[in-house]
Amino acid sequence: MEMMPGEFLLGKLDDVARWAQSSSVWPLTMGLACCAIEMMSVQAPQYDIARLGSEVFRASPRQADLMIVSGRVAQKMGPIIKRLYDQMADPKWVISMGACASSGGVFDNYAIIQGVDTIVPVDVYVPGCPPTPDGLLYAITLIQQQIRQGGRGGILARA
Amino acid sequence: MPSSQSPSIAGTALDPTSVRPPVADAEIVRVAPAEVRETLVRLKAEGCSMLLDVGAVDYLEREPRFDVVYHLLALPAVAASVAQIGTPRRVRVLAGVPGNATALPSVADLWPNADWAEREIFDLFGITFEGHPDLRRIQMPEDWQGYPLRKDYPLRGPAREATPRPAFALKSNVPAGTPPAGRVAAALQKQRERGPADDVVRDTGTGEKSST
Amino acid sequence: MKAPAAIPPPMGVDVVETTGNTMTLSLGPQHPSTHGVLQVVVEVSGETIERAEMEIGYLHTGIEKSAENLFWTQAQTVIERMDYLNPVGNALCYVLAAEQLLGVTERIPPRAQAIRVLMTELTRISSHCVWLGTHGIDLGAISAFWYIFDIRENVLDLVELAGGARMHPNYLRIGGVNGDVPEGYLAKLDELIAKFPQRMREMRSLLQNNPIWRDRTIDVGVVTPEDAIRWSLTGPALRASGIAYDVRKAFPYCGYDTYDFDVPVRTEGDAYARFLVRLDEMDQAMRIISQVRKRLDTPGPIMIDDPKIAPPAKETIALSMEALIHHFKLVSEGFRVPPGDVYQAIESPRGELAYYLVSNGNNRPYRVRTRPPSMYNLQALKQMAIGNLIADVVVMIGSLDPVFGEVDR
Amino acid sequence: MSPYVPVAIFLGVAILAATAFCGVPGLLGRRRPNATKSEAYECGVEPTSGVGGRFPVRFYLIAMLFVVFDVEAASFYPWAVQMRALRVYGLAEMAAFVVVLGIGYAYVWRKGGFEWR
Repeated sequence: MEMMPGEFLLGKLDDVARWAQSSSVWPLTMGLACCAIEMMSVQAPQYDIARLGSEVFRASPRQADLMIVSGRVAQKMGPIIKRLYDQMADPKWVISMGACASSGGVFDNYAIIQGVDTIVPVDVYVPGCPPTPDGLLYAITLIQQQIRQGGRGGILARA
Repeated sequence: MPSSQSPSIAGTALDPTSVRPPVADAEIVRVAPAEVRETLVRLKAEGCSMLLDVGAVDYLEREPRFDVVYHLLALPAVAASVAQIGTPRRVRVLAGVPGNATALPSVADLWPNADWAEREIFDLFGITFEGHPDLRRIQMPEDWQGYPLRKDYPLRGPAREATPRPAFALKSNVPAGTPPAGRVAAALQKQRERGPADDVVRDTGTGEKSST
Repeated sequence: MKAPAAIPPPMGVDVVETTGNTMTLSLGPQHPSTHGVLQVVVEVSGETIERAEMEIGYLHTGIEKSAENLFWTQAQTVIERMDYLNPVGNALCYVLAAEQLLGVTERIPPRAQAIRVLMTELTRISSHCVWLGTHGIDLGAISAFWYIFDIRENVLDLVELAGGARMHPNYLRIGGVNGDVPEGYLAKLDELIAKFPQRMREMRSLLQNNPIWRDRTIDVGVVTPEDAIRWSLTGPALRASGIAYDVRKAFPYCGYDTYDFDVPVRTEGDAYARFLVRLDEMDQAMRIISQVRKRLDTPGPIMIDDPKIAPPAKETIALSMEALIHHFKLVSEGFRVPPGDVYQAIESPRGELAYYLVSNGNNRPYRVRTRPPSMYNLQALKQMAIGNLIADVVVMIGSLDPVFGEVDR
Repeated sequence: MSPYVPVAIFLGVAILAATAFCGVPGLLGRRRPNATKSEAYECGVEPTSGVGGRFPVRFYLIAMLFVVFDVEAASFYPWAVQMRALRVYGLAEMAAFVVVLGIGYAYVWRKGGFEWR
């Protein structure tokens, strides 16, 4: 989108849609373990996820665009997360927050699924155990960058 | 071994509970599985009103193999101040359960909080409790095979124990002298092409397409 | 036209419920009000709960199995992640148990014990902050969440400054503490001590006399002293029912008998009493912190001087041969703990957290059994929920403050 | 030009905007149905009991009472906006309206319609 002389903004409809979608990515309220407490701190006024337009944590997957897997995924929780991901409306994104969600972290044992990407397609991995709130904020800006620069999303991307 | 590569040096004590450290943490009562229930009833009558915790330990080489440990605390069942409580009596009842007859009477009727504790012992150790209102797995999924906290249960689960750990994790098992491969080789190659002089400062401008 | 049947009685307002059909609802693992991954399957007739069945295990991490395969110092990393609202408390309980097995409890330098008490009380305040924030959100008091997390950020800054990380600082060691508090730390601690009472008054004024808060929490989830003992409730849930059992007073550890603080007790046993007990506990924690602050002025060693346990200082390794050998042995295979078993309890924000530690003389713990206070507090919900509304169950879960890393271990 | 044309225009624009906001995303949005997505969402687990079955009558009772008193509250707005112009006549009219509804309120309160048990 560029500014024309008469203060008109011209741009492709897809870009406008992507700009709108990227500036209000609504996460799903799903806190698993320690990373969920850091996710709460990101929601609190000091780190304030509202600046990125993601402060509305929707409880139902029907109204959420972003699933933040915040914590270790136990064997019993695996199918639940798969079902929640399937029940989210398209287009949807996944942030794998913390070492446990990304790769099993310090728990290399029978009880933890070694990386949530064996269950749901992950868009951004956030390192850290737990990641500092800044790490999560940067991850959300990466998601926004993905949307604006032609990843999933937009209007005409039928596939 | 998840993080430390060196194997564990063998322990010395076959039955650690027989060696008493110089610690006065509780009165120890060791009973045979047959008289566990009446000991607990007697202790409860004597005033040990709260069942703090029910735990289990698997001593693989020792006979009887399992130890089910009941921790009791004598608290007044009425409103009481700190002074009245003072240092309450704490009792630890150890019941040795043989490996082949893993069954104990349940105490869920004496103390309702034993319900989940006993279910967890059944789930992770395979020790059944007769008379338990609803004995089924509590931590693991319903259809899980095996009892994870037993010493002969592999740490990473039977399925994954068969598959060796990925090579890059165990530095020690890559024999010395093997030429680098995959990404490492590519990175080294790129380094050579770039040459030492122009150390590229990663351009972090927003316009650049981020590596997602 | 057939005469209509007897004309039904006028639709009076006091309608008698005829059919007893119930609906099964699942306050499932992903639910805003379950404070984590708990599933409560409720059988509801109308809004009243006939039967509540809880399903846990959605966060089972096998921490106790992992701890059995790590060295004594490494196991603290996984154990700290059990109760992630009180990481330093978990580490402290494990460390004290291991020191008792080693028999070095008396040789821990006093400054290390003071730093341990300071970090535990700071974590207690931050844990109660998260409880109050989420408990408030469950009842619609969202502003409480914004204000209380500001206090929590100040407390976490102090934990991070001393320990290195906000939540899991891995700051304690068997034998003492990892490193001394940096200089300038005591000044920041004084700032918090000075600012805290005013912030707590603000928090109390926000909720304590709020009529909606009182209506929603008074006489909800009442626990009588006998029930508290039967269900083995400990911590604020027990002290709100009148029994003033506090592990710091009953079985003192880390020098808690030398600090003077009192144990808040109430007798009503409902959600409002638990709320007040926890608020008073935050004030008492700050009172302990101000006493610890005075003791931190006197410098002193922060690690036991036994080379078998404490790693030697970095600079001595290059100079003396023994230091190099001790360093190498500690790093490559850790130290051995004499065989035996011990039950060490501490007062965590949720109740009596205890470790039944068994060692068979190896360089790895043989068994680490945790007494999870959240699991036993949560179990009481089965009895409390019967006959109440679903909205009250949300209040009860919040007032029992379960943490599912600890419930599921 | 009858005075009601602006009202008609206003209504037309409102309806147009509403259908646009609901319809266009429906048309342009992406459709990727799958079996799980069409199932009922029950906090992440398989839905247990069908949603059928009969609701206790208390729900309808409370709904009816809410509608009555909510509409009453809503009808204050037009009066409140023109309070100056309507002067005493409007006040009396509104007072009568409130008194009538007050009697109904007292009746329901005494009969225990507001108690949930």
